[in-house]
This record gives sequence, C-alpha cells and structure tokens, in this order.
Amino acid sequence: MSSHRFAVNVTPKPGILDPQGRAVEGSLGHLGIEGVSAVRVGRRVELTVEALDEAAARAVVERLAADLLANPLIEAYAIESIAGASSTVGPGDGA
Amino acid sequence: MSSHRFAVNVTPKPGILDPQGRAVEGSLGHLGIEGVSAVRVGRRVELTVEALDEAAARAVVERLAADLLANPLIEAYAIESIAGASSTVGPGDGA
Amino acid sequence: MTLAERSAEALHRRLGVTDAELEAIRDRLGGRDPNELELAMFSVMWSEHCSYKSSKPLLRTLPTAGADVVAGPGENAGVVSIGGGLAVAFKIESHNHPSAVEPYQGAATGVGGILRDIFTMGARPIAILDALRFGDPADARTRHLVDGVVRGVGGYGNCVGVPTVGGELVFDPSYQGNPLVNVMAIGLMEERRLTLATAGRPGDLVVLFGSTTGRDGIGGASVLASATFTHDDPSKRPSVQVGDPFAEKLLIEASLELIERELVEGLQDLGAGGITCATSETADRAGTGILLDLDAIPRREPDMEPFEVMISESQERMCAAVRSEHWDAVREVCERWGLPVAIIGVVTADGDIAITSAGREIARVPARALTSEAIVHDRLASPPVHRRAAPAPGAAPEPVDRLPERGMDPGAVLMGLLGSANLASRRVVFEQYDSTVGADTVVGPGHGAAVLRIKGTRKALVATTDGNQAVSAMDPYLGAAMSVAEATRNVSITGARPLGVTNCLNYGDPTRPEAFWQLQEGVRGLGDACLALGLPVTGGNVSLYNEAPGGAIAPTPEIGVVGLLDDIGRLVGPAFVSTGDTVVLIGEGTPGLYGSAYAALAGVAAEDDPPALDLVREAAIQAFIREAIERGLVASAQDVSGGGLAVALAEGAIWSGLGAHVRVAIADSPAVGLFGESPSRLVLTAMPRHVPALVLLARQHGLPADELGAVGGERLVIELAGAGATGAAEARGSRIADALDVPVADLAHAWEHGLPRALGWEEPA
Amino acid sequence: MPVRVGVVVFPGSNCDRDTVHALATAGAEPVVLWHETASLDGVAAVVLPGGFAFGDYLRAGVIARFSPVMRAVTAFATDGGLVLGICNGFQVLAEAGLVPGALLRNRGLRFLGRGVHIATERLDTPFTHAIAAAGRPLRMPIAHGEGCYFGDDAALDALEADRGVLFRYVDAAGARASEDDRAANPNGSRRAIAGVINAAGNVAGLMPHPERAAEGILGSDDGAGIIRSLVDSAARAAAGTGPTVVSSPVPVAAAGAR
Ligand SMILES: Nc1ncnc2c1ncn2[C@@H]1O[C@H](COP(=O)(O)OP(=O)(O)O)[C@@H](O)[C@H]1O
Ligand SMILES: [Mg+2]
Repeated sequence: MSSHRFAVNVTPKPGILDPQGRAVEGSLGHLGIEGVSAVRVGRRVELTVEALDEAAARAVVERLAADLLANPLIEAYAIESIAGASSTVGPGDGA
Repeated sequence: MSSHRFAVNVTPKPGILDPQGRAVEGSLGHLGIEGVSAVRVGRRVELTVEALDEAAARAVVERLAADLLANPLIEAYAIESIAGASSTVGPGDGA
Repeated sequence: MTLAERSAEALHRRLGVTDAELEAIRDRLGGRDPNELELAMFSVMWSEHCSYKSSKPLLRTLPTAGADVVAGPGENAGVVSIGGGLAVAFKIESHNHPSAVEPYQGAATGVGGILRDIFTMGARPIAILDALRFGDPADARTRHLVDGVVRGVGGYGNCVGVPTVGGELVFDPSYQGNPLVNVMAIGLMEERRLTLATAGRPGDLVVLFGSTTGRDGIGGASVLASATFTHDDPSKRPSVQVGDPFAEKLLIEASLELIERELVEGLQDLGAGGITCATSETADRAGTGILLDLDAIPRREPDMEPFEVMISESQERMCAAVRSEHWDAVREVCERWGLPVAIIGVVTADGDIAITSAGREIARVPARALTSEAIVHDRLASPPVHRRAAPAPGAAPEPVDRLPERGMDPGAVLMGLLGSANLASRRVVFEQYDSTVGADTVVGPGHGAAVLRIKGTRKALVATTDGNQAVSAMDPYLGAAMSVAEATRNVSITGARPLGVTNCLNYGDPTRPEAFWQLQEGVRGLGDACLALGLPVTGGNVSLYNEAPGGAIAPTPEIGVVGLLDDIGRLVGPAFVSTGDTVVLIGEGTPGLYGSAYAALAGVAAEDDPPALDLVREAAIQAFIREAIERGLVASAQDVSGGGLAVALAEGAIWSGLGAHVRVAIADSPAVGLFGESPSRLVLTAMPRHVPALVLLARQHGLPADELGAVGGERLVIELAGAGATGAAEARGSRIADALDVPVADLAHAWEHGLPRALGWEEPA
Repeated sequence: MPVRVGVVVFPGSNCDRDTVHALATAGAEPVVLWHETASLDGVAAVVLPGGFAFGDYLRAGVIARFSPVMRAVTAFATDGGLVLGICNGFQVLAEAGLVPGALLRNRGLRFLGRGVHIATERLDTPFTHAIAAAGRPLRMPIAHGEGCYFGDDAALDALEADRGVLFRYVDAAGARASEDDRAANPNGSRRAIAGVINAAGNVAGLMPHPERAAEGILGSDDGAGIIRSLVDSAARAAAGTGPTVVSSPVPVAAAGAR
C-alpha cells in the first residue's frame, strides 16, 4: 500500500451561468484591477488516498469525482496529483 | 500585451476547521469508498489576465488573490498558470 | 525571587494575569505557584469574559425574582413557565470582538453559542433575534462588516433550522472600530425537562460529545474579550473559530434526545474557556470535583499542548454528567447522530479539578477557585467631566434651531427620516434569513415585535430586542431605563404580557472610571425599570472593553424581552386596519430632542436634553394597552419611538396601504410634536364605536387620550394646531399652520429604499 | 384509518417536523424514515423535506443522495410510488436524477427567505389535483440559497414537451415571471420554473414551502392544497383504487398567463 495526494478541480461547464465568476469580475473595478476576464469560480477538493499504487488510487479519485464531487449536468472536473504539502501554502507564498 | 490564464487555489489553512471536508469524508462509507483521508474542500478560481508579460500578469493575480479571493485569516492560496483549455475538461477526460 | 517565580511572572503577564491576580491565585492554591497549565486555566477563568470580575457586584443588584421564573441568572439561560407544563428559555449574548476580526465566522459562532445555551437547558430553540450595531454605513469597512455579519447570522441560523424572526440594525459613529453583534435565542420546553448545568454526583462519568478539540480559538473569546481590541496588534489576533452549523444541528437533536430519555444528570455547553470552564463550573455548582483524563479527549490535531486542549474554544461541543449504567445508551445516541463521544473523566468528592495525562497528575485546582471564588475587582467610577461623553448618533456639528422656523417642510423631514439608515426598512437584511422554518412564525421581522404560535395551544410568544445607545451616550441611567421601557412596550402593544428581561450590556474599558460609571448607571437604570414594570431579569451577558483606537462605543444596554399572548386570536399589530377607524394618541410628550433620529438628521440645539421617562406612567400605559386589547377595543397599536409621532403614523399607513387624516396639537415646537421621541406614548386605531370605552379606560389608568382623526384615503395628512403651530406660523408671517400631506406610496418608497441606498447595495426587488 | 406517508430524515433535515405537522393536519399518519433505513416501512407515499441535509456541503443534496434510504426511495419511485421533494428534498431528487434539472446558487448569491407566488401549471397530477381555484397564484415562502432551476434550452424544451413543469414563479396577479424579474422570480430560475414533475408523473419537487403555508394563522393556507393532494393520492394508492390522477388537464396557458 502507498499513499497518494490528489486535487480534484471542479469548474462550471462552459455555457453554464457562473454568477460567482461574474461577481468577481464586477468587483475588480473597486480594486482598480484591469485586464482580467473569463473568471470562473469552482471548487477544489484535496484528498489523500491509500491504495496499492498510483493507478489504483487515481481510479478511486476518478469515481469520487464522477459520482460525488461534480454534477455532470453543470460541472466539469480535472484530477491532478499533488505533493502532500501543496495545501499548506500560506498567503504570499503563492507567487 | 499578452494574455495569460491562471488558477488560484484557495484552501482552508491547516488547523482551521473544514466542515465540508469532514462531511465529505463522513459520507464516503455510503459510497463504499475506502482509504480516503485528509479531505480539504476549497475554491478554485480560473481567470485570464491581459498584461505586458507573464510576470506582470502574475502580479495582478497575486493582488487579486490576497485582496479578494482568499480570506487571509482562515484561508491559504496558491497560484498556478494553466493552459486556456484546462477549464473545459469534461467528465472522464480527468483520468 | 526564584527561577520558577520569575518564569511564572513572565508567563502570567503574557496570559493577561496581573501581579495582584497572581498573588490571589497563589493564595487560592495554599501559597504555592500555579504550574503553567494551571496558570493558563486561571487566565481564561479569571478573564472578564468568564469571571465577570468587574460587573459581578453591579449585577447582584438586579431584581431576579418572579412567580413564573423557573431558572434565573447563573444558569445558561433564563427559564420562565408559561403554563400547561410548558416553559420558555431565552437569553441574549454578544460576539462583538470576534465579529470585528472575522465578521462571517464571528457572527456565525455567536449564533451557535447562544443556541447551545438554550438547548443545554432542555429547550428546543425556536427563534433567533440579532441586534447589530455598526459605524458609518457609507464607509467601506462598515459595508464589509455588515455583509459578513448578516451572511454569518444567516449562514448558521438558516442551516440549523431556527428562524431569525427579529432583531435590530443601528448605525452610530461610535461603533466605527467596534461593531456590536448581540444575538438572542428563544427555546420552548416541557417544564419537567429542565436540565441544569451540574456535574451530578461523585462516581458519575464526565462525557464530552460533539466536535473534536482543535487549536482554534485558543485564547480566542477569553483573551479577546478581556483586552482592548486594536486592529494592528497581532498578539491579540485570535486563531479564528470556524462554526459548523451542521454539527450544531446534530448536537441539538442528540442533546434533546439524551434529555428526553433522561440519560444525563447535567449538561453544559462548551463556550469561552472550553473544557476548563465547563468542568469547573459544573463541579462548583454540584459541590463536587472532577478527575479528567486529558489523553481521552478526542483531538482534531496532532501534538497539542495540555493547556491548548484545556482552553481550546473549538465550537459545537457539549459536556455531560452521566450515570455509568447509562453510558452505553448515551454512546449509541451520539454515534447515531454521527457525533464523536468519549468519557473524559469522572466526578469526584474532593472539589478539585484534577487532570492526569499518561497516568501522571499534571494539574489540581479547587473548582471554586476557578469560578465562584474568582477574583472580583471593585473598580473606580466617576461621571465624565463633559456631560456629552459620546456623540449623539451622527449629530450635525453645529446646532441649528427648530423646524419649521428654519423653513423646513415637515413632509420633507418625514420622508428624510423614513429613508434614513436607522429607520428605513430592514428587508434587504432579514430576507437573507429563514424567518419561517418551524412553521410557527405568525409575525416575522419587519413590523415590530415577532410573534410565534405555540402548536397545540391558543398561545403565542412575542419577542423583541431594543437598545438605546443615543440617550445612553449622555445619560446612561436614562438610556438603559428607556431601553427596557421600549422593549417591554413593543411586546405589550401586541396584547402580550412580558415574562422577563434578558440583557446584553455592551460598555467600554472598566478600568477607565468614566466607562465603569456608565456601566454602573446602566445597570441601575436597568434594575429600576424592571422593578417599576414588575419584571425579573432572567439572564444576560456583559461585554466590556468595547473600545477601538477611535474611542469607546456609546454605552449600549441591549434589552431582550419575551412575552406571552394567551389567545393568538387577540393579537394586535401596528398596521392600520380599516378605513373609518379613529386614530387615538395615548399619553403626552415631554420636550427634548437629544438622541432622536430628528436630531441626527437636522442637528441638535445646544440646550437640547433627552426627553424624560416616567416609569410609573410607562407601567400604566402598558397595563392599559394590554387590558384594552384583551377587551377587544383596539384595531392597531404602535408605540412612538424612533422618528416620533409622525413616523409612528407613517408606519401604520405604509404597512397597511391606508392613509390617515389627523390633527395634532402642538404645545411647544412642531419639531418636538412631530418628531420628538418622548416615550410612554401609543398611536392606536379603533372602531369609532369602541372609542368612548377606550378613552374611558385610558382615564381610569390616569392617561390622557386624544382623538387625532381617522384612517382612510391614500395620503397621510397631519394638520398642526395649537399655540406652538400657529405661533410658529405667525413668526413666519403666515396665518396658516403647517400641514404635512404626503401620498402613502411616496412614504413607502422612501422607507423601502433607504437602507440599500445607505449601504450601496442593489435595490430590493 | 389514516394513510401512512413517510417523511425522510437526513442528518441536517430541518423541515421534517413541520412536514410531519402539515401531513398530520391533512389527515395522514406521518412515518419518520431515518436516512440509514433501507426500507420504507410500507408507506403509501414519501416526502423528502427541506433543510440542509449533511450541511448542504459540497452541493445541496449531493451527499444525502447516497444515503441507504435513497436506494429504497429510488426503487419505490421506479415502481410508480409517489415521492414529493420540498426545497432541500427537491435538490436531493435532482441530484439523484429522479427529477430533471439542477438547482444552482441563487443568481444574487444570497440566501433568500421571503414570500413568493407560484402558478400551478397542471392540476391533473397526484400532487396538485386537490388545489382549489384553478390558476389562482399560490402564496408561500421560499427559503434557500441554491434554488435557481437550471437546464439547457434543449433540456427545457424537452421538459416542457413532457409537460414536466409543475409550478412557475408568477407575480401577485398571476403573470409569469421573466428570468431576471428579481421580485417575482427571486432566485433567477430558468423559465421561472419553481417545481417539476417526472415524465411518469409520480415524482415531483418544488423549491417553495407548502408545509409553511398550510394554516391561515401562518399568513397563507395556499400550500394546503398541495399537501391535501398528496395525502389523498396516497390514500387512493394504498386502497388500490387506481388512478390518483384526475383527467381533463388544465391547459398550461390557463395557469400562467393571466
Ligand atoms: N438585524 C435584524 N434582523 C432581523 N430583523 C430585524 C433586524 N433589524 C431590525 N429588524 C426588524 O425590523 C423591525 C424594525 O426594528 P426596530 O426599529 O427595532 O423595531 P421596533 O421599533 O418595533 O423596536 C423589527 O421587526 C425588527 O425585528
Ligand atoms: Mg423600537
């Protein structure tokens, strides 16, 4: 058995209304920020999976994403494998 | 000017309670899924920035993330540069 | 001094314990030094927040006796019997400082905390009221705070399924750096289910259930609430507590089931001071001790220090005393509701809170030393040199003289008042709350006191919160008495009998003699008003150190009242009812515009005072209106409060869509007559055939009653008559006394749109 | 003997007691069904009540959908059993695919608790046949943060073709609300859809709360017609007296445009 950390990024499908994305775009003015467009707001779920190997672990995540984390009617998802640490980045460390 | 697409991943800081993550973990039994732990649920914001260069664009995202997208008291964020296409991945394409 | 002492000195100061307090701790411990863990426990338990060390001597003076009182101050919430084997539990509490740091979570966890106080008593929470106070609504920071706090109250209350049925929203410059978030909760219970926060008897198990214990809120509320908050002091920055309303909902159901099935001897929620507070208070009440096994406490995080576990303020946790034979059943209930549960200790006879870890004793402190024998300070009190210690809300800098001499059109003033941030409709706020879950809400937020029916009976509960910071700023005694008068009046005008008073005292730094004097006067006013109205104070909460770099807040005595209506069929509301009804004014005003909404709009004259309050008259007017409603003489009833007589009339019109034509005798100044907020006055409407009886009843209660006019039409017309009006007119070289004449639709429009405009929010749909 | 109607209780359900009260008032015998039971205990109909099942974390209704009781509910629905989802219950049904569509966050991104008017598009269903005064708008509260009904145009056209729209947001006069009429259609639902029914006609969901408007004392009893329809249909189903559906459907126009 080995342990693997993944992130599942869930975003609204193209064409689906994304009021949150529009709200972010709407507030850019107040911040005096320009040149930002096509904002989409989704969900990011990070999780650790115990499995025989990476492939088996990914299969589990795949099922979780398809059944629970994303609603196929309105959302698309992408799975990425991440280092255990990536979820502990503090403000500023981002850049 | 050039156009750059980024994703900002906002996750609850370590030590900060994550009720959503707990709820997801608690529900895995019903899905018959095992071996999943340390679930953290956050937000993912994808956006396109017009700027002189990648560095300038990233600086804009940095400000946006710190001032608007994340709440520094309880959330950490990380910025990644992504391909324009990544937000349009459909179910299944993930794996 | 020894090394140990020196390190103790260093640590105790870091924990906010003064040298004098350390001395006192030493002698509670028979002369020895507390170890680090013990010192941490004392530091939270002896904080203002947990120990009430400044306010205790004052609170002792409040009247608490009442025939129907089942549980009074000292318990988690007051409980009053309402007959038929039922009782109501209610309490108001502040979460000011956490909300200033993180408005959403601060407000949300504030709701969670007060709800736990209610169901800990064995009552099912049935209503929330939120009393909110902020600085300038045009300021960006204020807008951020309002948005976050409102979302937080809704985010938590909506999810747990308790309707938010009322509250307050007040803007005053003095709250700029220090907003107030006071939340009241009400619960309904079978009287025989009353559960007290005691540790039971020696041998009972101490059981912790609910969320696991993490590092959040370490030194949170306790430290925060005990030191003046400044934005740029990171050491005072709490590790923010995040609320989980879903966990709270499970906690409510599990706790009520445990009580229903009589599986617990005593129950205590974990709030400020965490496990330390819950165990020491329950043990002290029961006259027992508790032996805690630190390692048995379920953790959320690895390698937590013992002191972190003991003072953590992780939310959604409960502590119960359980007979060992009930343990299996208790565990089954908690696990069915998906709540972690563990035996963390046992009740002992020695009166000590003793803590073991890895089989070793790491702390032992007498329970009462942490609670009932905590240090009490008698603070210095002295009245401020300047009579106006704090500014009246938004008072214009240079005094202007009175309307209409200054050529102000009374109609324009009325429109201005109705559209002002403090008087306009709160709809854009309370529509973010679920006010109807529970299917008991007869009258929700928006039109005076809230009304909840009690299923299976003819009875209903009536609830409101009110606080008068504006008058308190100049006269804290009068301001507190007026707050009690208004809150109880708002309940009485529905026909309900007030059952008791809960209060949240929001004041400044008690080590400042002027601030402590304000608190002292506030408590005196609260007590005198309750005595005069024959009402017990059943509970409350004190929040001190409400000071920001900008200065102290205006003293804010927030009053919560619950009343009982025996027959819901008799309920009377503030909106006009039918064309042709007679408009009657009960009571008479006194001069004085200080602290009024009119003063905030138009500026106060230098010589202005607040209006007077006659508590005997107030008691008479409330007895009168209850009897009048009981006898079916009243169609609608509204009290004269913010904005004065003109606004009271306008509200009756706006809320019914019916106009009115009245004639008001102006004794002194039209401004005072129309917009003065002198208390103890009611605007009633009644069917003409009931008017004689109504007027006679008023006389019998020693109250003046004037027929002002009639309900009808689509306009509000107020003619000014009498010396004051004609005099004012003549002064203007006019023979016609002023009249106010505005379409009801215009009044409604101003009232509906005022708040979203003030906050820069999108217009309400 | 009163008909037994099940009320599912998920952790976080908070309208279950209100629904039990409304069903009892309408003459049914409510039966509480805990989310972990896999049997429906022989009830004649099932209500999924409002609330925040599992905190509505992730997406409203998605976690609840995997509860054991939902397997039983799905089987029950597949053999024609009557299932009504109210608010959060509607969200659970949608997540479970038992009714078409998805419920997104309100367009204003704020929770909304207020009274709305809805028009009944069909009176020939087990959930609406006992509603009095055809076409008169019904007044009842909404209280939700994720009630914006969504489907793409193709899906919505198909839904309308199946006569799957059961309730629509209208103004006080009964005129159908547009998608951006914040007053009448507060959550911005597409085509003002407030409630839908599946093609088989035995599973329905709506965002407004009929159980909170089923007694005059609460300001409106317009919701009682929906509750009564369900209880009556359940009774017929239990008695095996055939079609719970009265014929002569009201033309869609009658309810909406007036
Ligand atoms: N923050 C709030 N939350 C919910 N309801 C509120 C809030 N603020 C005010 N309200 C409601 O708006 C109405 C006006 O408030 P207030 O002026 O204090 O009423 P009153 O003058 O009757 O005391 C009341 O029904 C009150 O319950
Ligand atoms: Mg008032």
